[in-house]
Amino acid sequence: MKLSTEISGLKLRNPTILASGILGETGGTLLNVARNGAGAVTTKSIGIKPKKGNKNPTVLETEYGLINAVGLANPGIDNYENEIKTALKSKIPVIGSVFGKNKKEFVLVSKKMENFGVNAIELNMSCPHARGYGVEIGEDKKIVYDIVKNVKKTVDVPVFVKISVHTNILSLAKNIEFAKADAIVAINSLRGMKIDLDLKIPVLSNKIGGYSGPGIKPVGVRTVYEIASNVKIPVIGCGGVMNGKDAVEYMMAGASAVQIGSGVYYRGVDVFKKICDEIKLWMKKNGYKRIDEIIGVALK
Amino acid sequence: MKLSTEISGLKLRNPTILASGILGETGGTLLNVARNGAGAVTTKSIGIKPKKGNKNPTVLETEYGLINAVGLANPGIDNYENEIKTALKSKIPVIGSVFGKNKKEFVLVSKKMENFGVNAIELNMSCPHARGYGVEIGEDKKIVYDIVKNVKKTVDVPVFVKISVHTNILSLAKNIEFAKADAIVAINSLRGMKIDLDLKIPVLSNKIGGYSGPGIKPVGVRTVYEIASNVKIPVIGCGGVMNGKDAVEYMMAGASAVQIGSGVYYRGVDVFKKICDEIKLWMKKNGYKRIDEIIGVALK
Amino acid sequence: MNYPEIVRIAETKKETENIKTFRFKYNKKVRPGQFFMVWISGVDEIPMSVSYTDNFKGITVEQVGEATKALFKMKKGDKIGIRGPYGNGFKTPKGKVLFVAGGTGIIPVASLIEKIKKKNAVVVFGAKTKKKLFFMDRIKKSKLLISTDNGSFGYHGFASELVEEALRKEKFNSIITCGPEKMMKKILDLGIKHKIPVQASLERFMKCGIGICDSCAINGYHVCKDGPVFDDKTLGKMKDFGKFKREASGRRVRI
Amino acid sequence: MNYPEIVRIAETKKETENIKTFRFKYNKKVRPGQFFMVWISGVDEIPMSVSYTDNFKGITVEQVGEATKALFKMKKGDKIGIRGPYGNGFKTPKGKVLFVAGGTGIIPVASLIEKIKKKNAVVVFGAKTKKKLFFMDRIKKSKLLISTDNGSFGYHGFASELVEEALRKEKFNSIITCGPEKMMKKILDLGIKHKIPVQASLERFMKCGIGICDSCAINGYHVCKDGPVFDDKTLGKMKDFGKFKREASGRRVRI
Ligand SMILES: Cc1cc2nc3c(=O)[nH]c(=O)nc-3n(C[C@H](O)[C@H](O)[C@H](O)COP(=O)(O)OP(=O)(O)OC[C@H]3O[C@@H](n4cnc5c(N)ncnc54)[C@H](O)[C@@H]3O)c2cc1C
Ligand SMILES: Cc1cc2nc3c(=O)[nH]c(=O)nc-3n(C[C@H](O)[C@H](O)[C@H](O)COP(=O)(O)OP(=O)(O)OC[C@H]3O[C@@H](n4cnc5c(N)ncnc54)[C@H](O)[C@@H]3O)c2cc1C
Ligand SMILES: Cc1cc2nc3c(=O)[nH]c(=O)nc-3n(C[C@H](O)[C@H](O)[C@H](O)COP(=O)(O)O)c2cc1C
Ligand SMILES: Cc1cc2nc3c(=O)[nH]c(=O)nc-3n(C[C@H](O)[C@H](O)[C@H](O)COP(=O)(O)O)c2cc1C
Ligand code: FES
Ligand code: FES
Repeated sequence: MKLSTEISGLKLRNPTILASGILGETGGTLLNVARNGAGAVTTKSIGIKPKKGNKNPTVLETEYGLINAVGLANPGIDNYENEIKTALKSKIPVIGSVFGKNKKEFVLVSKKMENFGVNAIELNMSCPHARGYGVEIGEDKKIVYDIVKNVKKTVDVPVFVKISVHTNILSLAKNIEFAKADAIVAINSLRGMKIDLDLKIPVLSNKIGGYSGPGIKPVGVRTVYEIASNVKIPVIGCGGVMNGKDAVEYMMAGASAVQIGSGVYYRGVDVFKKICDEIKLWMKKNGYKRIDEIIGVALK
Repeated sequence: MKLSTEISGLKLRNPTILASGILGETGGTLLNVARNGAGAVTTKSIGIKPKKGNKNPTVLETEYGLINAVGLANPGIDNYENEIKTALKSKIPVIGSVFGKNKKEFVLVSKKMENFGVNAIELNMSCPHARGYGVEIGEDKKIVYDIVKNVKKTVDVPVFVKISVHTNILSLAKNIEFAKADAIVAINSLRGMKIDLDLKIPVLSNKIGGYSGPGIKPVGVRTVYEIASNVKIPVIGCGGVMNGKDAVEYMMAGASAVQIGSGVYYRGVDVFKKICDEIKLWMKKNGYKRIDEIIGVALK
Repeated sequence: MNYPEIVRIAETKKETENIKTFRFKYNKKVRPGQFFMVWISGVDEIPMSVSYTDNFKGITVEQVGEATKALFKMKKGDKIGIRGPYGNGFKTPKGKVLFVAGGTGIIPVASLIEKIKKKNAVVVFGAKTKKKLFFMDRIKKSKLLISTDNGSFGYHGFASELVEEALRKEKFNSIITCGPEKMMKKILDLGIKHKIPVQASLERFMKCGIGICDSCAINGYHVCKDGPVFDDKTLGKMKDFGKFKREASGRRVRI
Repeated sequence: MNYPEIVRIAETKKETENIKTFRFKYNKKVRPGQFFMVWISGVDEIPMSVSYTDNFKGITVEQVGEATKALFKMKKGDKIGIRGPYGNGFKTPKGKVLFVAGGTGIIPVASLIEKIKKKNAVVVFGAKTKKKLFFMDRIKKSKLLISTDNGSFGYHGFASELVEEALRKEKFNSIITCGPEKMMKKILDLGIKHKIPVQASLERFMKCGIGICDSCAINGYHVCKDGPVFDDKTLGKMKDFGKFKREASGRRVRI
């Protein structure tokens, strides 16, 4: 059974990738995730300066997923070299997630990430709750195009662009392809809210947060399917991958690999191993030998 | 315990409204829903001509909700008078849902709906899966403004505008308010997909469908909260209302009433009665006497 | 979860020129009178009564249009999607039962007839011609009254005429009918006249099968969920019974 | 579900000038050493060890900043959100146990001390001054060795010095410690030297409390989930133990 896959030259031993922001702030933890079977790991989104993020509550469980507004807390790129160095000991690809307020910040942080040795850069243009970052940037397809193009000019490692659910996903995806990005990651969490009935206020200190986990899978699968039907660059699926079948569903929709975030919460840090085993079992039952035979089969 | 509420002059005995497209195609069924306790009923979205809709499968269950692509099947406005007449026997407000390809169709169907005697019009600008209707219209805030304005000019009954999750929800909502709509209904189902792992194709004949039910509630609550924080016209909440607490959550977020669709599937057609009882219980426990004391309490 | 399970056709059997039975393994418990939503991928998903209700389930299909044609082409080993069973099914009748089936109406009742003691069942079965009779093996242990419209077999005339005669001759505790709606309407009227409880199995255009899309509505009832089997009392309240049905668009049209 | 349950404060008790205990009903089972995430709405949600583990739960809070100050102002009847318990808690030690608590470090161990047979427990408790000693009633049945930094009560010096002495005098099967990390590091070294298993309870900046945000990470371990209690073997692998912690931003800083 061959689980290995490739995304624009980046070779993965299997298609499970740790999603950004879950367990990915520190090098030691990234190493531990690699030990637990991930095909690649993504760091927490890193910006130009240390950022405390929002006050708690920042992460909670809701009925069919998690809701979080960590607020892009991160130690800042200049404090991040050692974390990357530690993570790189894992020998699996380390993807550096980058966020910024504008082109300048994205380019600068990406360049430093590359210098620290990451194997790919992921541009987070889709944080659902941090004002002035994320979704607000990802909304404007011209800005996205501009940032991606400039980061691509600056770094040599593959550049992935992580996007959010967007009213006009196709023109956004096409612009990203046009800007020569190496892959699109879809989707980030959905903008959501949970109100506490007892205290009668939104439970997250930031009020609005990102809704992730099993409840968002149908939206993620649809988004991947639509993007994969319309662009040629690889797509990495994300959103509600809990088990092997979810991963297979995303791959059928056209994903070359999947990212797993909330799954770590629901099934533990060895979710990567578990999902790989489940994928293998499914492949065996269904007569598949190589994972790339599955990728995109549901696209007509 | 006073459950009655009012939306721009439309008086409801309680805040539970049948959402469009669930059990709302025929007059007899609308009557039956009224008998089961709804505060108001919304018809299936009706267009200018009879429309068969998509081939089956059109409605299926998925992990945390339903996924459907009925395809705006409807008998056409000219065959709809008797259904409305039958529904009106219920004595509760009947809301006529209208869809169209353009301003002309929206205006024409709305006018006929009004002539048939509906108590309010709901403009469906958010069908997540029918090409050329729905989301594609709802996307363009200028078109929305234009349609709403013209329908308002033509009819005297209150006009509600039902919208979808939209990247730029606030400017859309403001335009709807500016066009003098009487209320905003949010949200329609999310664009989603389910792929059948066995047959390796999207299970809906239309491939993409609307994802509704409990899994979308955090997105609906967030959208209502954002709209209610930014416009003065009433908001009607919709999306994943399964029980009394869900209804209370939406109302705390600013909804003057809630629509219930998938809840009919999960809890039966008497879901309206059940939810009203649960709201009452909650109010009693928490010392509320009138439902309007709850509306918007979580908006700072 | 109301989601199709993919099964492989294990056996097909030609019943008549344009009626075929498909058997497959599907483990859920089914009562006679319930139905499946049958997914023929790439074509359609259509309601089909369960014609064999044991673990080796069966559906029996008359070829009438696109989906049934596609199904007809399928062979052993091919995959179809099955969800359900849906609907209420027949209440198991007590005492002496008169079954009245018209054409494909025999499909949902055959497995019920098999479950009723021989001496308690009289079956009236009407078809257009002799060639259109099927399932005879399954029902022959009961007392059979056959009619054909052209007289090619049995009584020359309508099944309802045989029913009138049977009701004059014998006392029945229950009538169970399935077939063309105009025929069932006649049977219902006869049942009311003779004060015998009637159960009739209806057909309407179906999409969801689970009581939410309203396409199978008849006067506020849903054939997929409240039915497909209705009793005389409920049928009496349905103004559209025997008169109107609804197209896929929901438009109300004469039957 | 990892979501705060709103409880009303049922009782408050001043322990020292700036330490207060809050009691409330919360029905989940808790082991000594586990903690809650305590939501002070509109302010913050912070980790707090469970100081009373029976059904009438308690937390004991030192006022150090904004959230603890807000909590301090709360009275009987006020609402706080509680989720948890989180973390592993102490393994119930066997044989003779040496407890070593520094300052507020007594909070998570007090309920464990209460559970250990009197003759099996020796408690070393160090505080800055006499006025900062609390929970004395709860631990007094055990053999107590008290130190204060200024000598205002008991031994004048550090708790670790009392520990060295105790280890020389008696044989222990287990050491359990909670307090400033530099102190715990010393105790760990003493434990290793004397070949006595050590359990130490750590603190790190926490957000989720459920092992996904990585803010409480120490060398690949998560204090919220793998800890807060770690044994000597694990502590030995933690290069940052006693040396580095992480700020809210995740930046690694010297302790
Ligand atoms: C509860 C129920 C049980 C049934 N049991 C059987 C059975 O055991 N054997 C059998 O041969 N037929 C049965 N039918 C009828 C069967 O569903 C239709 O013959 C079939 O759907 C025709 O599909 P088609 O594409 O071949 O025909 P089309 O050309 O699409 O249509 C031919 C006719 O079939 C009807 N039809 C099409 N689609 C549907 C649909 N989704 N729901 C209901 N009717 C539809 C149309 O109204 C039309 O009158 C049953 C119908 C219902 C409602
Ligand atoms: C597992 C665990 C158990 C704890 N048990 C107790 C206890 O029983 N009694 C007690 O008084 N204190 C306990 N603490 C420490 C307590 O959480 C902090 O004192 C409190 O969060 C300070 O909040 P503040 O807003 O008042 O102070 P701030 O002004 O915000 O900060 C003061 C100090 O508290 C720390 N702190 C602030 N927020 C957090 C946080 N979310 N997580 C961890 N540390 C934080 C900061 O690092 C800083 O050093 C425990 C901490 C942990 C991790
Ligand atoms: C606690 C938490 C923190 C997150 N932080 C980030 C982040 O810093 N950058 C980012 O691109 N995505 C972030 N995400 C989004 C995830 O990477 C992922 O896109 C989302 O959770 C959907 O996947 P899932 O359903 O597998 O969790 C975060 C998600 C969670 C739950
Ligand atoms: C089967 C089905 C059909 C629907 N048809 C319509 C429709 O015709 N017009 C419309 O505005 N919304 C339609 N909707 C969307 C619902 O009105 C509602 O906005 C959505 O389902 C979210 O609410 P829920 O989670 O309570 O179901 C349909 C939903 C379902 C499940
Ligand atoms: S088929 Fe949808 S309600 Fe019956
Ligand atoms: S507090 Fe989030 S991982 Fe420990």
